Amino acid sequence: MSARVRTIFFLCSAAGLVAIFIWGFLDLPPLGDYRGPYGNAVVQIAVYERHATDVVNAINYDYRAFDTLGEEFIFFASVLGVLLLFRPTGTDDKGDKHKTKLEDALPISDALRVSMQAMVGTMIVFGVYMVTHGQLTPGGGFQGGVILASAPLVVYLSGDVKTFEAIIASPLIKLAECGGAAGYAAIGTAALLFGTHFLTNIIPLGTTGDLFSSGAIAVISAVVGLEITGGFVLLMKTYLREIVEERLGESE
Amino acid sequence: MILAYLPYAIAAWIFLWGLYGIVTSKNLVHQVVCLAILQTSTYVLLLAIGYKVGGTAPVFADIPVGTVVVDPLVQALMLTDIVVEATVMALLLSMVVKANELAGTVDPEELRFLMG
Amino acid sequence: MITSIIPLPIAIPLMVAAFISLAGNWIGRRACDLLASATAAVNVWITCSILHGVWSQPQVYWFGNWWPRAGGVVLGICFVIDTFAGMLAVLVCVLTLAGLIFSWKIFEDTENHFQPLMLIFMAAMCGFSYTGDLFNLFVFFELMSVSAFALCGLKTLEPAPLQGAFNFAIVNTVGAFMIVGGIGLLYARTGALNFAQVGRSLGTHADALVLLAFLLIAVGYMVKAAIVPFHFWLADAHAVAPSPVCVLFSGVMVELGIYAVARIYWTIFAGALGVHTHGLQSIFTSMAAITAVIGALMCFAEHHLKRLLAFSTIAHSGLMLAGVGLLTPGALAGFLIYVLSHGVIKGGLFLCAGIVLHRFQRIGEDHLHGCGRGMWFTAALFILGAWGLAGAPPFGTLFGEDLISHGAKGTHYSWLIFIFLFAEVLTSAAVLRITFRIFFGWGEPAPSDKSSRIEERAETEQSHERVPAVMFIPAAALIVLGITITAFPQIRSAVKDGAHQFTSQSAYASAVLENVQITLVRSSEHEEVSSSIIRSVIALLLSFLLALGTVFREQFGRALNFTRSLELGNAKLRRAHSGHPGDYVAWLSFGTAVVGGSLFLLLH
Amino acid sequence: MRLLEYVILLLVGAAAPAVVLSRDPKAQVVTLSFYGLLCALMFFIFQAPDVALSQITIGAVMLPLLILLALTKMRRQNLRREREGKK
Repeated sequence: MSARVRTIFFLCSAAGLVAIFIWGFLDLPPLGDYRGPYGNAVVQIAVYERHATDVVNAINYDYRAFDTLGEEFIFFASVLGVLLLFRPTGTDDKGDKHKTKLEDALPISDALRVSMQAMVGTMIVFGVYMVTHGQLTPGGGFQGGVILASAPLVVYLSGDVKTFEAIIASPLIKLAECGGAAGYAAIGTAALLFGTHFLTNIIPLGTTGDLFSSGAIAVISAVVGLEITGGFVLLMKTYLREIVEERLGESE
Repeated sequence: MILAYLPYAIAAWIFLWGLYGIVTSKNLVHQVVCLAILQTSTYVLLLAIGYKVGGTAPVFADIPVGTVVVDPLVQALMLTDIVVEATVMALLLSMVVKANELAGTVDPEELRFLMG
Repeated sequence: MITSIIPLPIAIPLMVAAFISLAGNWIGRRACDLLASATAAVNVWITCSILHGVWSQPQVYWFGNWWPRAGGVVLGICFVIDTFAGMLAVLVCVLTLAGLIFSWKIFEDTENHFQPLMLIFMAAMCGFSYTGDLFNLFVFFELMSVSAFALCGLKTLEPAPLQGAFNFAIVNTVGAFMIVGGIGLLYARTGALNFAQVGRSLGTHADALVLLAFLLIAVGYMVKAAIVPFHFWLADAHAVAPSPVCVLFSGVMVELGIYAVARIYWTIFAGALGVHTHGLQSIFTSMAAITAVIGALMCFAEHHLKRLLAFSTIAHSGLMLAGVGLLTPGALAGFLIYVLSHGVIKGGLFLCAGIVLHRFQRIGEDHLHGCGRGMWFTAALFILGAWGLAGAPPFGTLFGEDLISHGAKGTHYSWLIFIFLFAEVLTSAAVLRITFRIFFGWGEPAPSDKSSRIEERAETEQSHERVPAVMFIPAAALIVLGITITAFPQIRSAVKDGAHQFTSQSAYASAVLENVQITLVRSSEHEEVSSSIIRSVIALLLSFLLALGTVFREQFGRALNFTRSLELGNAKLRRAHSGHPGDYVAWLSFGTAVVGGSLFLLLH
Repeated sequence: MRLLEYVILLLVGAAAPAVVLSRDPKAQVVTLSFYGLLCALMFFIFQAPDVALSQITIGAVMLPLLILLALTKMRRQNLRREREGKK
């Protein structure tokens, strides 16, 4: 189809879709009129049953933890896919040139550098707080993990390339990603060994509102945080590595 | 009363714009972004479905149990949805970058390796 | 059976995948291959024991021990495993095992990312078959899709695989978002996500909202099922994906899309849409017929081996949609039997195509003319595969097609039988045609074809003199399995009983929500396949004649000129498969609008 | 309070076409990031702080960043190709 035919073809179909949508949506309950039993039931009992104050995370990491297991592996598979697509093909020379080029790349002022380095600390504290307080306040392994993962990037932007390289080259990153993913599945399987169902919360629930409360929710939040941190750092590493290689190719 | 259906209309509106963007796109990166826009229509829909008049956030850290809160389940679903979005986008973008490296273009009109 | 093995087919592959991904470089390529194949083999064993456990009594498994609350409110997620789900999971694991073994000798440069992705893919498809929860179904759908996208773009040395994977990902992701929308609408109405609970609270009342939800969810899964006009991605993805991955795509992933439509319909919408059975039947069967015809025509017009097989999958997926869309238990049983036997046969054929690619580094029929002389065993597999695609005895497809045709006669859709015959003759003849040309070197070379020049960079470094045993054995084993399936009439009777229970919404709901044991209705239908045998023999004869006529058309002159136009295909139809993701999404919206329009017109 | 809900919905509704219609990917990164922030604001207003946090980190930061990295990479690829073409 030519571009014009395609647009016209689409607009005609879209007109049909609009009619169908209007027809169907008019039967929806109006905004603010939530009736369903699921939400009403879970907000009544989640705090008592799970000793978690953030009900969203109680659902995510306990009532429907199996969904989140799938979700974490969607992320894991996607990182694997990116690594697979960007796998080095042929021979490429890496080495000391690498570092100098990275440093050349980012001429920034000292003031900016210092403030960015200060930011890294804040980010790490904030990220860890989020990962560990998922059961209590908004946030959790996923959100905290993304914040933690952006800390190395800020290190890179601040020009501290040595630290950045040390972070991204570390096997710990891969370990965090794979360990986090496998850990989630292992927590689920551990429940089987205790004679109960997969992903049952078998860890003592503690006192509501405490840091170490709500049992497996906190543990799962932590492993998810590990996996997400590792995964996003791997993603950025993959993207940045190719940019560096391109840059090397350019200078030669 | 018609205002109470506004969020659903916005969801359908964003959905159709996303589709329009994908259909008319001349750049694969643009197409991927349009897919991300398309996805936000599901956020708006889910958010509106779980909303309760006068409800607060379903976090009982500072409020007593029994307060009227909005539905937490749709929020859990949206969290999953956001992760899915981020990961699919990362994968799609890497495909685009790789395609550009090999084919030298990101215009779908020029990428015609699969026909007939 | 101990119930605690139920989550293992998902948990074990996921953990092993994470381990291989972490330690792959230390333990080496061979160890990774062995570990992955062993995991798949263990999964075959576990899913078989699960199937054995649910043979007479479906099992419900509640994750996190969250049983339904009083009043039938479900907070957790459950697996509901019946014979249908159990058999599909076994098929998934068997095909993955075959694919993994086949891949031992190829992919030298994938840095051990291939095996974990295959394992995740397998776990996702097992979970997809087992689950009893709307959103969990979507999560496994996405897990399946993401690993499939990555596997599809595996060969990154040329642009075509990336384009194929990109088209695949765009179209399927749009479909996935439609599913989320549909789930949201159902949740707005019922406040539940569990199939049984949603179905029960929908009751028997169908308004526009329920129809829209059904439309969005059904279209979303039909995108995966490659039903025309949502099928465009499939040929692109299959043409470029590595052969062991194609086995999973064609053998079971596409079929799972149709299975999801069936599952959703029978557990959620059957009550609400029950009064409109006739309208639904006509919508489903017309889509099925169009899919079968277009798939078959395109299949015969292709000269790229894998694209040809991909279009044959589209044609057969039309046939399978008819099995579901006739909305009778008998046809549904036919659907499952057809899926099982088609899955192994098509899987075997794709592995054979992989063998050809491994030997000659080429995949276009026109380049390969006469190349395969002497590869008699592979040629035999191709012919057997074509035999199976025609639905002829002794292959299991015969029984599947017989049941579907029987259902079509019973519901006054007898014309479907001719569509089936047409699709089977053309797809089977296409496979025979390539066999005659490539392995026997008969007739003239095929007309050269633009699409057959999609340069398949081979999966191995150079062409090979011999076919390794690890490639030949899985291919042969799969084809032989397609025959062995017929040797066990117990399977067929279990499927028929299972179909009765699959289609009983109330029994399903009380099994899930009240933990009531389902008593299986023993169906007393006798197998009467003699009329089908006659028809299938005719189909086989016709396809042999058509293939021979195409190959030798020069010798026979004008009378066979129609084979040339069949072989070249309809130019407009072929141009519609443009490889442009914008076109595909435009077709997707068009299809949604048309299906939605007819749903609303016929049911209101 | 209700007014605020409608205003933010309309803003998101207006921003979506703006992102779609900014055809140049570089400009689109900016609009997308802004759109992501608007969405996060909408989640806050509709009492979904968990989702809002995810949206800020993903929709407004990570995704635009990934797109920027991808664009940089592609620009370098094209530059190199041009130079090789000249040789």
